[in-house]
Amino acid sequence: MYLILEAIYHDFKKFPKKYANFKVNFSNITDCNKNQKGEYMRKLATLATSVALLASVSVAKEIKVGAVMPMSGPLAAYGQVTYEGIEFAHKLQPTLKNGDTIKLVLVDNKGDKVETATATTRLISSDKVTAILGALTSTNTAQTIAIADKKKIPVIASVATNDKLTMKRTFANRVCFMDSFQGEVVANYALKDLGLKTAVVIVDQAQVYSLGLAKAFQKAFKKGGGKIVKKIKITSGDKDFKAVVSQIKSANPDFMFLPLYHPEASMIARQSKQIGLNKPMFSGDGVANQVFIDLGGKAVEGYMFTDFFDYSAPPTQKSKDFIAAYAKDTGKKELASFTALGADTYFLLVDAMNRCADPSDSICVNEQIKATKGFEGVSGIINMDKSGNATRSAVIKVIKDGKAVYKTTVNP
Amino acid sequence: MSIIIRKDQWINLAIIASTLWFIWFASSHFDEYTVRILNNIAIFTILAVSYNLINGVTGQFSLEPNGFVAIGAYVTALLLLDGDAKSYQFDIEDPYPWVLALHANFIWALFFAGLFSALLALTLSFPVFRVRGDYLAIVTLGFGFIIRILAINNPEITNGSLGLNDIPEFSNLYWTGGIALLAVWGILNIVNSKFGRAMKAVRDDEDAAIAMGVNTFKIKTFAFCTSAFLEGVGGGLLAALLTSISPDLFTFFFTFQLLIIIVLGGLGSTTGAVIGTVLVIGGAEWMRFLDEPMNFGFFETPALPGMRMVVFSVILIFVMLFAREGIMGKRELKDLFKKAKK
Amino acid sequence: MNFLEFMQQMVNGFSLGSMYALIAIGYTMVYGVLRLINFAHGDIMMVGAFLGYFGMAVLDLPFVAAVVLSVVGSALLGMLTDKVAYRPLREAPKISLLITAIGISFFLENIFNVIFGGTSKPFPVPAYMEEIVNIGGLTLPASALMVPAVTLVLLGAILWVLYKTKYGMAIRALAFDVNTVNLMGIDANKIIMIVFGMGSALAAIGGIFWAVNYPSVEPMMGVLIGLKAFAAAVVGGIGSVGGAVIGGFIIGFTEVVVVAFLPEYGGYKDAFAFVLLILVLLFKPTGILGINFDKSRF
Amino acid sequence: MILELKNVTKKFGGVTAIKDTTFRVNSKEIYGLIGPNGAGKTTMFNIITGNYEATEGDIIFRKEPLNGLKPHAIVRRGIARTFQNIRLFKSMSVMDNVLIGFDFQAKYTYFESILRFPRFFGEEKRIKKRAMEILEYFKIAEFSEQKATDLSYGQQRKVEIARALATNPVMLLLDEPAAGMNPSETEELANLIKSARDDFDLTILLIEHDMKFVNQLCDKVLVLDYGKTIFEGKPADAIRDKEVVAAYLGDFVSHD
Repeated sequence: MYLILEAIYHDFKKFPKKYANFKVNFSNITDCNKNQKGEYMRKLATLATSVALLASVSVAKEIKVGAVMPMSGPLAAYGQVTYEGIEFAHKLQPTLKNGDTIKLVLVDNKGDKVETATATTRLISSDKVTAILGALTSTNTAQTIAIADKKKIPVIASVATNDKLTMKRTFANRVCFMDSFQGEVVANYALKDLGLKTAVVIVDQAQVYSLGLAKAFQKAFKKGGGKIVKKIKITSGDKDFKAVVSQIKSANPDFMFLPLYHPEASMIARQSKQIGLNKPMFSGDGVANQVFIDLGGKAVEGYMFTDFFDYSAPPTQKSKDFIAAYAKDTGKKELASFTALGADTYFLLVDAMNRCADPSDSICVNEQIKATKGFEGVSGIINMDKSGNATRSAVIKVIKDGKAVYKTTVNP
Repeated sequence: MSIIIRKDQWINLAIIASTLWFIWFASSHFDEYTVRILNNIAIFTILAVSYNLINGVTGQFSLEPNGFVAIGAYVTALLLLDGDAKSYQFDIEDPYPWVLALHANFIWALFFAGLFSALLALTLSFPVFRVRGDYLAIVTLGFGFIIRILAINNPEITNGSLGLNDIPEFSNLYWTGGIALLAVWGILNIVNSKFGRAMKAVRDDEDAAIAMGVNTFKIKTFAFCTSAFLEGVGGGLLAALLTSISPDLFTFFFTFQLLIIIVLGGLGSTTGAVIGTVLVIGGAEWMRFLDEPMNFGFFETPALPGMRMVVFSVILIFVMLFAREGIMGKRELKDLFKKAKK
Repeated sequence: MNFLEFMQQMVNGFSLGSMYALIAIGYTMVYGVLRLINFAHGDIMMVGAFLGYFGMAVLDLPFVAAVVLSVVGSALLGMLTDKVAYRPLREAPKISLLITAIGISFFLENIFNVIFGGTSKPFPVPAYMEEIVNIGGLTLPASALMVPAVTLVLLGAILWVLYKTKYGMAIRALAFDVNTVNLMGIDANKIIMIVFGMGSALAAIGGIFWAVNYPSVEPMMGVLIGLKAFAAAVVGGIGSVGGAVIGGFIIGFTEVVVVAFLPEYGGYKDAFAFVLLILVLLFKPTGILGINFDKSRF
Repeated sequence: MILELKNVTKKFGGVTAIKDTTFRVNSKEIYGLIGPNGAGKTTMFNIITGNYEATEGDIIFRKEPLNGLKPHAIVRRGIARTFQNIRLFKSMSVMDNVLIGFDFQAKYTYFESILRFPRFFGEEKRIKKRAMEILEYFKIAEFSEQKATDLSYGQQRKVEIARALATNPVMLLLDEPAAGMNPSETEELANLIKSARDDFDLTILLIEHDMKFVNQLCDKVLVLDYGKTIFEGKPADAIRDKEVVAAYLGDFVSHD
């Protein structure tokens, strides 16, 4: 029994040790420092740090950054698009200001929690990464954060929008906006700009994203004087919404708010048109992709949604450059929002690392991430706050002639 | 009972002692990544040996583990989290007052996790074992599905698809390994008793078993409830290991993985289930290379995410077609040594 | 809720029910001859839908040709799974068969996931099927009428084959006793193959209908539909083709009724099929038109 | 009298498998149930053992009705059976096969077996000893650790009978015990059944085609044809009965 286990243990050992690991682990020493272990330790730490600084001037180090992404399984499509951004950003900027190189370590989590936990632990304990990017969905990101927070390793989430994610956590950060902001944007835009006063909300019970967005929207819409005439619960994977759209038709709202992902939203749009329900429809960033337009066909003409970013209206110089480089490299001009946000997690991390004396000091990196102000990202200007949330603008798009067209930008 | 310890008891004691020593050695010497994988192996050992009891030993094909593991995980999580931690988490709906009031220590939480699962199994066994065999598969598959739907649609209890976070991290190798050891011991004790013999008889020929006076309904129900109990406990350990659970963890993939484990190890062999767990849980980490681009020297394949799952299903089919008995067949590790002596 | 709306829902239920029925027939026939819950059946349906998509979107075939491609391809695939995965296990314990069935199901899902990717593909629905028909105030897409109509025609054809042809008789006989079939001078394996072919062809049509009504195809689409169709087959009485159709309509109508009249329970829509299944097992284990296999086997 | 069937009728759908049959088996008797194929003999067994429920009529065993009892409960009242085609537990050893017969006689609970209470060891020891005695009686003790299905056909028959005896029955139902055996094996089996009756205090009800075997063994026979009783009495008389001969001849003509 023991022999078998030991054999397997060695097998695992080989795995992360592919790359020579000559980095001193400073986070431990700073740890001691924080814990007030006495004058002696503090002195030692200072000594070690200064030695490290000297070393960093003379020899460029390799700093590892982990990425946990669903590259297979049901979420693979989103994971791949996001990682593309991280990877490309790394390609553009593989070194830090002080000459240290960054090594990306990607681990697939299959979109599964157990694997996310294993992957995160591996990145921290075997690969000794300084920071972790990703985990995509809110539930898996929560899993990554739960482990990383205890180990004092900063996590930067790209698209996990759930409000609760960063609460009570020190090492959790994100570059996307929160559900509550997006919900407000839609509610205010519908009320003030479009003058729509009554709404039906369709919420996907199985998606954290949908629940959070629906809640935020309802709150903001009611506050602004609007009225929710009906709230309908669905579950992702549903295809048949004939009964749902019939109900909406009889409720006769000014517009429909569908905080859903593209498969369900497109089916609802199609089936609404079939029974002659032609009310304006509005979604969040869950439908911000070409597949939605392909699936919806003619039925999604005039469909509106919020997004982080639009490649046709690059918000910063950095996005212009990134899009140009991306187009040159891949031949694709259309940069997906998820790719842009993936890239921003990386750029933001590098920016924070550059401001640290020792870029592999996780605690300093985390502090610097939270201190980021006015950062020019690919997806727009990002301001981070103390709790690790990003304050940033949203764009509103409308589908016209089978294309998502930029309509306006909403600033917080 | 005599003081003199028989030879096979010495061997058992030696196995237990070396396992305990290994647990101690691993938790003090290995890095956290390895320890986490060992934790996963221990938890999946509990699940695999109990799943094997109903599927392999009793021959009743069921697809329930994801359901009972989910129940165990939720019960444990709700009992371990205190009122404050809960009321702060619930985001979709306000929790019921009784949900906030639930609280227990780790041992009781695990016990109730198992008990709750076992009681549900008992309820299910009435419709299912009224008719023979096959329906169990589809009903249990549906059951796992219903559990997920319930977890999603009752945010007052489960916090919906957001799941429960910040569960105190009680699980460590001593807990998981210790309970795995107990589970394997208990299951082997069942298998080597009149109940185990009756379970195998039900698998081999149910009519003949009835003709021997075996109450097959009772035997099947025993096996099913025992499985459910341990799966509930395993779910509880998993929740306290991950510290965060949500409905998307308990999909059919979970069950599928266990099915591969017990088929590979040898349906009906408890030690086979243990070996299967080590191979599959360990191997899944090792097989990560399948998802990555492969270089055969003269030709490079592109990255094929998901290839791992294809390979897993092919392994399952091949084992069934060409090596139906799996690694251990229906034998136990002990039997191999017996043969070797002859 | 007015009468018109009620009628609208009934049409929806009828259309949904006939799709379940088409898929349930395959389950019930395979169960009849092999006593096997063919877990891969739902995925054969998915393959059918994908072949239809492939025919139209990639090969640029007209709709009817794509349907033929899909039906023939799925039937061959169904027979192939029998030959490769089930036939070598005829004498093996039933549990081995069930496990290979799960294996095949998982294999099909994952191989399509690797080849086509996990994202939904838009199914190119022919324009005439999307046309809105107006009957006495009811607005319906043409497909909502075509699906039940084609189902009824196919059902007639199946019943004719089962009751009027030599092979149909053999299929029915096989449901009771393998020996009788051998006495009739027919190879039981051939009959089983025909059953797989027929069942898979119907599943393919069900899959295409599904894709026409909800125009997206993805590798996991067969899982839930397949499970519900099996539940339908059990509710109707497994082994009975008529029962499968009745069961399909019951499940279809239940779902529509739940969402339409009890919207607060909409989240439980998918669970109803299984609750119904458990209730049937409790009170009438053989289903509505069921055959008691336990006794006939003894 | 130990077993009595009163006006038993069994219908499957429209087919009447057994029609209004009445007979009595006395204590310690070897009673034969004969008749051509499809006469309803095995159906009769299945009614007695509770696998089928009689459409009409009563089954009285030791003065108590068996109607409505579950098959395993009937075994526990003292009726054991063997099967026409041997049905041993194929993954289990000869010993374990026989031990299954002691299932309801070993007095320990599920929890006692999980936690290995002393009672578990005591009971296991007791039933293993008894099982060994039965195996020795049938002279198959030397195979006790072998897989049951690895034994020769004749020995498998013995294991099956031994297994049935392990349930400690008052009455034993044998379904074509001599089928597929050569004359010398048949001879041995007949002697074994006879001595077992005496040594285990059994009443035996058996189905058999081999008339020589029946003649040698049975005290009394019941001849069935298409579910109807056509004769009851001494086996020697049965062979001379016109109706019986007609039924059998018809059977020979149509089947063999």
